Amino acid sequence: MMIAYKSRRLLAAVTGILLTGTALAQQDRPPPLPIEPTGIIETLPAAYPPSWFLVQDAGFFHMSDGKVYVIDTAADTLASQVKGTFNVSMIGNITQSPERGEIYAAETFHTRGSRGDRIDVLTVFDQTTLAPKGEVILPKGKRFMGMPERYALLIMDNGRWLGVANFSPATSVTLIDLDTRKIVGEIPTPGCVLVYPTGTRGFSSLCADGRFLSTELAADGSVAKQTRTDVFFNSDTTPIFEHPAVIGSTAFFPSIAGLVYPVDIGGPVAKVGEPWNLVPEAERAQKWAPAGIGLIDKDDQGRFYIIMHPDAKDGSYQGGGPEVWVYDAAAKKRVQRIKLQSWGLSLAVSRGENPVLMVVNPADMSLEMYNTGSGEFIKTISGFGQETPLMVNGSK
Amino acid sequence: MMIAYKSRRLLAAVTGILLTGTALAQQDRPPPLPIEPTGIIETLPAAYPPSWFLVQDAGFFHMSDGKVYVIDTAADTLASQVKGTFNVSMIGNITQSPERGEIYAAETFHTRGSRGDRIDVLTVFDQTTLAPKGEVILPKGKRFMGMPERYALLIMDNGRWLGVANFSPATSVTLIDLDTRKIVGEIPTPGCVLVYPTGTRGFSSLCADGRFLSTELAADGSVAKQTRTDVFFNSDTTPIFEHPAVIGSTAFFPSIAGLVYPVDIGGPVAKVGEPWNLVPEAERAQKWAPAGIGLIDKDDQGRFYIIMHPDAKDGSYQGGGPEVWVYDAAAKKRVQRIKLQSWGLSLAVSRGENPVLMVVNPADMSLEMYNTGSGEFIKTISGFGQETPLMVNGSK
Amino acid sequence: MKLLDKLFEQQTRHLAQRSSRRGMLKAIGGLLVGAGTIPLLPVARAAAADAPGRPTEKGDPASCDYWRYCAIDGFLCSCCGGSENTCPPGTEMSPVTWIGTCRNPADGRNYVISYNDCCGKSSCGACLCQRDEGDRPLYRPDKTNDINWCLGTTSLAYHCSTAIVVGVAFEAE
Amino acid sequence: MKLLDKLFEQQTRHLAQRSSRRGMLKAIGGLLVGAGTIPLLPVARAAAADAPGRPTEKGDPASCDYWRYCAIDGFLCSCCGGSENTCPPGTEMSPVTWIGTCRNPADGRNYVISYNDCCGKSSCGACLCQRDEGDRPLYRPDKTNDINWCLGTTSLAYHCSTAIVVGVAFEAE
Repeated sequence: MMIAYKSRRLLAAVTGILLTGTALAQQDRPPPLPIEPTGIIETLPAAYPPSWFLVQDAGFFHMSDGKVYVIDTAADTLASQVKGTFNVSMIGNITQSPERGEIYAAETFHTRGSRGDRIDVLTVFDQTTLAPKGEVILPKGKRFMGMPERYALLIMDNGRWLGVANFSPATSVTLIDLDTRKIVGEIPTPGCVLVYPTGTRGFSSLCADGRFLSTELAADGSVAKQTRTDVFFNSDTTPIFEHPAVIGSTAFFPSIAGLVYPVDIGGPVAKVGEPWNLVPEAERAQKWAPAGIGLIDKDDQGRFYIIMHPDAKDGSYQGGGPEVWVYDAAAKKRVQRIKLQSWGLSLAVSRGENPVLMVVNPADMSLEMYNTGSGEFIKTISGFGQETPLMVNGSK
Repeated sequence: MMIAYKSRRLLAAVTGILLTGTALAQQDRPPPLPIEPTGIIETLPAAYPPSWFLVQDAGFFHMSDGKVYVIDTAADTLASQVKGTFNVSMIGNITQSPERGEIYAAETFHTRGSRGDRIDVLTVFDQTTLAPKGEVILPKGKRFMGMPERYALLIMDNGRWLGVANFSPATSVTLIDLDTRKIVGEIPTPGCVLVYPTGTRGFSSLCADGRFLSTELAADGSVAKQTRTDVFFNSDTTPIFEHPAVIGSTAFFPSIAGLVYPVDIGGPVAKVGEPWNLVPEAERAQKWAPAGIGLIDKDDQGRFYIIMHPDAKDGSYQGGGPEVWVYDAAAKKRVQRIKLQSWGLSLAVSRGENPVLMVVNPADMSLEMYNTGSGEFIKTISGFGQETPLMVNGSK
Repeated sequence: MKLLDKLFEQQTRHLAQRSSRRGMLKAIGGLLVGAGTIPLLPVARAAAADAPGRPTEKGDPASCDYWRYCAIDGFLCSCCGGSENTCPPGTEMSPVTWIGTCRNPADGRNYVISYNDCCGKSSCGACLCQRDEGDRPLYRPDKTNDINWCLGTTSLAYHCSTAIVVGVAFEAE
Repeated sequence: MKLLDKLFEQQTRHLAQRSSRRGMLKAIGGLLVGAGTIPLLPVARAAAADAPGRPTEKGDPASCDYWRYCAIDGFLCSCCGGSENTCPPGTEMSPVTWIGTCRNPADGRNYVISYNDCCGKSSCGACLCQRDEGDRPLYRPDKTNDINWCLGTTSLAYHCSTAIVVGVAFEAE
């Protein structure tokens, strides 16, 4: 009897019939909390605010479990900063098309985790659900896999095509039609790597012999013309970084020694301009030079940002540095010198009128935010589950 | 000319023709290091020494990348301690057959990492190569997946069969013939979980209503008989741990309150004996009780080891404790009290005449080694790449 | 390893217990496992209001000591793009689950909490929280949090855990 | 995160450079990429002996400052069940690779070192070591360590890196 009574009561509670105001509630108590619905999944807005960043965690210690975190840097608590995540397997690279509301990721799987048959795919994630809405099977064993690169994937031709950089170690670019999600073709880029924008329907790659290979595409995706530029650097003695900041139709490629090469990418063939020195003459004795992984980015006000370190020497160019220097690209002039809390490995700058700077601190793998105007430290974002967030990107 | 000279010289070096004693070597220098062969892969001995342990890293933060580390605890440097690793995906469980030289792992994969079609497999790893030498496809979506358990897999029938515990949440045991690597059948164990040894060709499972379900198998793997024992505990008020130490034909199951139930598993039906108190009467006021994940193990001298904590309360039984208590099982008596460096979550004891105790320290996820005779701390083993080594096992 | 430190620091200092009480939950364990599949009427989200006549609760759903988490073991969905009772984008909520009984300090009542896991993405990694109050080993599926409860979902990848109010619990022991 | 701390601590204090010299390596870059595939005569392992007439080397192959690791970036196989020139059990050695030129302090010679990756198991996770001396961006495949060199193997899962002596380097700059 007692048991039957208790069971009926619990059953009632579980199935949604609340017993209120009688045996359970005292006179002065509020009514009980209502039963809540289950199965509700959050979604994100179709357009990401400028304060949102895409943080690429390569998972260097667990590469099958790489992740991209969508982080709102304007929020003050972890719970409101983390908007969501999606998995990207085997240090994949990503790029975003805000027009299509899609994020693309080149990734790789084996049927048994780290072994078994291999499959390479381009996954199409929906920005609002962070769930895959499609995929393109890539040619097997070709897609570039290494430390994260911003120019391993490139959207071209007013958003119609996506280029995927290959490195097997033979180099080429797989061209995908984003409307049909089918492969249009594969363009060999012998001796040259990655896929940088040039013109509206073409791309350039960076070559071991110190020049660009510029590829013009026909309307059907076939190669219209491939042009090699003049040699402008020596990959042994005067190497450049493969990481540029693109402002308007100019890509700024820093060199390891501290020059920057402005490259006109507005036409179908890359045009390399006169390099200038990033380091003011008075400071050159301290051997300042760029260093890092995702070491450079730009804002919408014509400035680019680059991680710098003193005492540069052989082997130090990937290690990051203690400062971020900000340049007015048109004036060829440093306009800000931001001293970091300790050290920076990669950085990203948000779009829009009031850009903020995100810097990856490799000592504890936290993200540090800085005011781009004053150079002041704003806050640290951490504890969101990250392991090795080696590349960060402002959302588009 | 100069270039040709240099190139020839380097080519010679690379292709294995060493230039010695002429231009390169000074008179007083030793001959240069020889060119070394490539492609050499290490192998392990067919029989693992008693000092070797199998450390199960569930990868709680990266479950698709779980690992088992083979660690030689007798060695003094990290380089000599790590003998090798193998991957086990999605907090799988393992068991070892030294007779076959095989380690079995129940694991799960999705075709796209964390999404896509699911496949559950029993992978057969070779002890000498730590590479898969076979696999058995398991019934989809059934195998138990939770915190690591020593009795989620059980070798039976003198090594012929392997039982795989299922939990979907319907409970059953999949029976595999290890000679043919084929599934023999699936035995439902309604309301009862895991697979403990009983007799030579049978197993028992632990039930929600506080008893064992003992299953006797026929020679063809079909069920000969299923027997439910008397109720011996109450899962609400007097719950036991599902982790026993098996000494000879007796399985010792500790209770959460601090009793231990000796269970005779020598015959086809489990026989539960009289429980006795793990805590000496004088110490009971301090509320000592067992706690941890892999909290109990035994040695070959008839002793079992269990992690204990004081001030036990609701919710503390999985948290581990600051001491390991050692019991003479036959004498029902505590024979050693080992104060840990700080805290222990799981433990394992090596086989053989001079057993050593390994304890997982959850504060930094290191492994601590203790002398089982004196109780003295020997050393810490860490830095081998582990993330969450939640279960440890002496090798067989 | 900071997250782990935090987790096990909690364990090692023996988290102060809530005064949750459990009644006859075992009797309906079979029902509660699967509570998430029972179609429940959508209701307005309870605000933590002090206005009389309004349901109340207090605390930070991104904190391990939030009242609903008394029997939880996992990553808090509140820190992963979801909330205490919703899943992050792109995940799937497990229809089967374990339950706990937690005392809401704001109204003094005990509630039945369903800890539905969100599945289909790998470990969220943020706000790991283990409380275990009233937890039992896995022979009691209705009260065990050591299982991967991504059962009945298309992917078994565990991402995070919610804590959903599914009823008022019987109050007497 | 301790391993990571260690790694980046090394980066931040600007590892003292070895006095390695590089000659005309670029000229034979195309040959050296793939050096691992050239069948090399098996030779007896060089002992660190001071006996005259015996090849010598010194140092700890499980330490990041070991002379052979001047251009490495990855987990040292010596800490993973392999050695400085062999792969751990159950892995597969990548036939294509990058190379460095490192100075052996025991005999004062510069050697060409082939950093063959061991593949087919996930990241070893132990003894992460990044030196980068002579390293170049990935448009110079023969000298880049930022690529996953598990190319030409059945699995692309990167486990650890070896450092194999494949020749004496030309000494002049």
